Amino acid sequence: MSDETPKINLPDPTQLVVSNSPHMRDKPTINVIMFWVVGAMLPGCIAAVLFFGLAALKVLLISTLSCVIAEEAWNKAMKRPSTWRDGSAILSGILLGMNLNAGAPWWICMLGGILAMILGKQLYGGLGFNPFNPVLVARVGLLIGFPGIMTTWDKPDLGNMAIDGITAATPLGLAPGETLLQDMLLGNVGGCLGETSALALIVGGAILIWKKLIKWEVPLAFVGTVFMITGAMHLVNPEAYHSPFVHVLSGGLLLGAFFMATDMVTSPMTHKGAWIFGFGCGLITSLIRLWGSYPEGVSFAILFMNALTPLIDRGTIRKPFGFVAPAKGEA
Amino acid sequence: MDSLIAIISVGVIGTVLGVVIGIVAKVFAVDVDERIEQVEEMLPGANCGGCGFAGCADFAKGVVAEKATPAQCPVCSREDVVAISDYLGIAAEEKEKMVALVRCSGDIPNTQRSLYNGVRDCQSAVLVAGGAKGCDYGCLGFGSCAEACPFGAIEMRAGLAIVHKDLCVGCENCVAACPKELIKMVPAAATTHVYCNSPEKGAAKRKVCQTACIACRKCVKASGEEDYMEIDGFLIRSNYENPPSADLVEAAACPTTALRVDTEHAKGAYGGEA
Amino acid sequence: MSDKPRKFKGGVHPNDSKALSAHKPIQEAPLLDSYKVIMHQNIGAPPELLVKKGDEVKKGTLLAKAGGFVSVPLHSPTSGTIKMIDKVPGPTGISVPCIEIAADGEDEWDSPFEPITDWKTTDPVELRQRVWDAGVVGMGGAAFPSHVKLSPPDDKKIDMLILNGAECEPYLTADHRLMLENAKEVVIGGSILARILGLESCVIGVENNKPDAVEMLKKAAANHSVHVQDLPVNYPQGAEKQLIYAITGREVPVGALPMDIGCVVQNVASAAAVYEAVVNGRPSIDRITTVTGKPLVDPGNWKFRIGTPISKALELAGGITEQPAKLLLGGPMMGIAQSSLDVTTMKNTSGILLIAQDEVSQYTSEPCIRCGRCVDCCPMQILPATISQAVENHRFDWAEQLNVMACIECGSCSYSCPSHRPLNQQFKRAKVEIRAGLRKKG
Amino acid sequence: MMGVAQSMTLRMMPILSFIRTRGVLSMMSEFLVITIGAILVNNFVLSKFLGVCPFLGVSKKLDTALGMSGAVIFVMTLASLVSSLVNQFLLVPMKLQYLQTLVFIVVIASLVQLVELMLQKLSAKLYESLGIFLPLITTNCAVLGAVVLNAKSAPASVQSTWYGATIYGFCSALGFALALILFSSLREKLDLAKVPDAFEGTAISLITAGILAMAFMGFSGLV
Repeated sequence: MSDETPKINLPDPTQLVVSNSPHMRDKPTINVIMFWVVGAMLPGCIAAVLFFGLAALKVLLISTLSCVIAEEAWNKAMKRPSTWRDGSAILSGILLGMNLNAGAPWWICMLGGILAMILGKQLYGGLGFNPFNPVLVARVGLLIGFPGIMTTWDKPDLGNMAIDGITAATPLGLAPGETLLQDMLLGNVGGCLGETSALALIVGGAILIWKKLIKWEVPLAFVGTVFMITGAMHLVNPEAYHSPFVHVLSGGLLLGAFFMATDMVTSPMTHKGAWIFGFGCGLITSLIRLWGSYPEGVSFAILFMNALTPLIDRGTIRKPFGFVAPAKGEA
Repeated sequence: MDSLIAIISVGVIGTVLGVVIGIVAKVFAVDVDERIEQVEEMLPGANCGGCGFAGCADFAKGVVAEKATPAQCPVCSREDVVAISDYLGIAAEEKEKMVALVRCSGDIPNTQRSLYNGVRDCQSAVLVAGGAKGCDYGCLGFGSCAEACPFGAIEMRAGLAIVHKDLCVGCENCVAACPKELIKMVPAAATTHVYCNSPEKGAAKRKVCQTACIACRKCVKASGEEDYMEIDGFLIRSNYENPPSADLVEAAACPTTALRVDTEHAKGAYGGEA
Repeated sequence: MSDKPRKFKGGVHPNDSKALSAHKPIQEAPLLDSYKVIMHQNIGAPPELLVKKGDEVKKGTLLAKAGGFVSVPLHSPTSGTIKMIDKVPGPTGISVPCIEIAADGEDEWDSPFEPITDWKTTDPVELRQRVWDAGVVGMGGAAFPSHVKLSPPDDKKIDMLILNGAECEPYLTADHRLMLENAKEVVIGGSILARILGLESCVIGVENNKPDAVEMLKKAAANHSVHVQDLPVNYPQGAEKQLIYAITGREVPVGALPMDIGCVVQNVASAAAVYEAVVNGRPSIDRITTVTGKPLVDPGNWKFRIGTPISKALELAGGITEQPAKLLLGGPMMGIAQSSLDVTTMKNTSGILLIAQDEVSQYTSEPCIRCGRCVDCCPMQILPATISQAVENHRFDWAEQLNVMACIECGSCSYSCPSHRPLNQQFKRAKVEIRAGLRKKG
Repeated sequence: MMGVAQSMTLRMMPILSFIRTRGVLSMMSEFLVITIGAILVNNFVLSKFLGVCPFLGVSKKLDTALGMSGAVIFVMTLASLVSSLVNQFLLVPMKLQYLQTLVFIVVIASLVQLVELMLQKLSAKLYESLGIFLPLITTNCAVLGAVVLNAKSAPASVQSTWYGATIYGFCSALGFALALILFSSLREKLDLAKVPDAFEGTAISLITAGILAMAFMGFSGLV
């Protein structure tokens, strides 16, 4: 064909990339997901800093930094490419900070970061292979290692940016009926950073569910089970047991249900499995809170259910499309 | 006095339980041929599967049941084979040592056609446009054979599998691992091989790979009336009944260096890898 | 016929970016000077060669006859002389035998059979034989010989014929334009297929992101017993099993065929080819292909004859403005990446697609974070993440227990995986491994 | 040893008081205490750290773990029954308590021999997979631990009666089985993980068992 049209250039075959289908990918990548979860954490963090002053910010910063540095040090030592950009170390750092109380000394935060990243994640081969939630491994490790430091809570003081707060008891520690519900809702109660303002955590949780970053079945089953069991016990003996609302709005329950239990790597993949996981966490948390010797059962419950996750995954393998039961044989 | 009672009571308990176990042992008796354990001790225990059995224990059972001969184990040294045969009282037959040969010399700089993106493993890469190399029959270079070799005898260099003859034991795990069936078991004694496996015409091969065998037959002429080389369509192969010696390489002066001495090839003496 | 379409579980929603070529009418590709017709254009046995170098052929002359029941004949796309029987790089990357025809410019028809004037009264067996003689194959991409689907064994009772106009692959608009511009051919083709199967009616499934095509089909199907069903957009609704479930609610059992539950699915382009074969008496030698992609100057839809090299097709579309990252045959979700421009079109080439450099983020796959997105989006309801872990550790027996053989390789899982893991390739490998009986334990 | 049993009974108070306030089935409550105590609170492997070597040795695959749990449950229950009978009707009346350990070892050893012979016959596959572990497994500290704990339990408590001891043996075996099955499914997940070479195999399993033990510590004080 005569070539009066402008020069038509064709692709150079040696530059073409050959790969298996599909050749399109959905937008979210790992760091997008991780930073969205960090974003969902922000309301909780802001509330913590408001109530506990700069001490809270100090704890959050040290924890995040120690997590990132621990991970990078491990990657260098193992000659692996640096992985902090996928945001999982930053997220674990913030979550770890939320699990410590404002008065926590700096070395507790650093030790927590190292425990979480090295023992909790990198030893198993990095992101995706750890069976236990790294933050909870650190929190339970510190709780057992330093029970004294980990159970002294700071008194919330709205707006007072003093570095060192005064200690106070958590709602669970007080006798039933003493703390007002709206105090708990707003966050004007003792406890670690992530356990105060229930409202901020619920907002964060809503963001997570709306952006489909977590399975909504886990928090629903978790909080629901705790509410029912503690409610039943409250009916049986109101003086000895807190009302279910106190249980739900206080302690690490909301933080655990929305951010800890729903960690994708350590919770079951199928929705049926998520129901079982949430129910199990709720059951054990109630058992420990009502009759155990530890005031807060959320961390132990989630760790136990993380151990159960491989079994749950194995048990909830669903039937493929068009499955025909061999016995009956009809379509 | 009570020490006497102690001795008696423990004695009674011991005998009663002993009798019970004796009866149960009779009821549930199962026999095992102890020669199998003995033969298993004498095997190297690499569980490489070269003998065609699922590991040394299985092979030991096979040998004792005369379903296999000790010489079938590629890893066994000559003395082991003789020792096992004497123990079982059977004749130790002779078996020639075979080694693996990757019949391709096309590394990435030489035959790369396009960029590849996906699982870095030959079995998976072959499913995507036959791999990213120009030649449809060439080595894909993702090292499935190196991974399958329990003895680390295969090294991946610039996207090409290179067999180190001295390490190779002849267990044939790599033969099954190569999706392009490039790896062939050749006698260890043979030194000179044609490093190409493409049946295409010479011109088509030349377009995609500089070191392909273009069937110019120079090596056949150079070997005179000795039939060192076999002609198979547009591809020449060493005749392994009467393998050529190393000096045929200089005599034939192969234009594309497809004809190579394997130890030299292992050292990377044939350019291309620079 | 169910009134409301059912939504199958799973599926993803990539942006269909069909706007690039959806409004472009079908253009007739000009006659080239030579065509390289690939011999093996169908699933099943390759056809047997009848011609040799130097033979004179007319447009439609038989080049090769079917090599068995599950095989189709091959016809010449134009008149001219057979230049050479040699090899050309095939779509799967391996070079395949092809027949090169040098066109003589007359483009003169010489069809091996006559048009059937009144198909309503012709015996269905004769109609099916005509579909076989015309070499009609499934044009959705599988290229499964249509006559085999049209001759179910006696014990299988067929009560539903579905024409697949879903075209759920992004970028592709070939079927859309076909349904829009020759809706009558599709409807009559469907009625002929229904008559072959001994049915009164058939259903055409079209996704409702092609409203104009749905309207046109409804108008054309007014006086025929053909029901047009519009379906909500959901990739991979175009897959046989998902389309059957969407329209009839029946689930094809694992490892079984649609005919086992009384359904036959044909692509709308195959229906048009049946019309062409029966009413016009012409063999299937061309098809509508979308040539599209951001780097292209002027994307559009063309009717290419089989054997048109990709380089010529790209020239028709005005060449490229920037060097693309990938050249695909088919759509972005199931298409096959090419590494050479001399590959020629076949009866199932639904699209020639260029993917720009910025659309391809360099895939370095990261470890699986078990987020479960692939588990939610899998239309076959299997567990892609667990199977991927099994394949990575060479545990193919475990992969088989996890029903990897049910995987239809639609790519939804790899599409939705935030870690960019090559799940689809791992499953394809697992299926090859299991089919080859190599149960390699890790 | 006496201290352990003592603290066991003392810590019963919260759940006991809860049941007594309901004023029903006090006998049943004591069995409930033993079961929850043996399975969750004082789990033999993860709280008392008894029987850790078979716990690590056998937990490579879930099906061998199930087989092994069956064997341990059978042996521990029978051993507790036989030992408490022997202890109550032979050693105590004859004041030969000092012979307890010796007699218990003989009883357990013969029971193990029994199990091995029957297993070899009944399910050769399981015998194959457990292999040489079987004798090592069932004569370990978990079995002996349960039996000795029974013998040393406070005279008044339910555990000193023969049926109480058997229940305790059975429940501690259940606790062992729970920990073993939990741990074996975890280990199967671990051998798919890209664990650094230095920690491959037993090292990472011990770390995981440690974290699992930390999770079980949450139950302390429950009963």
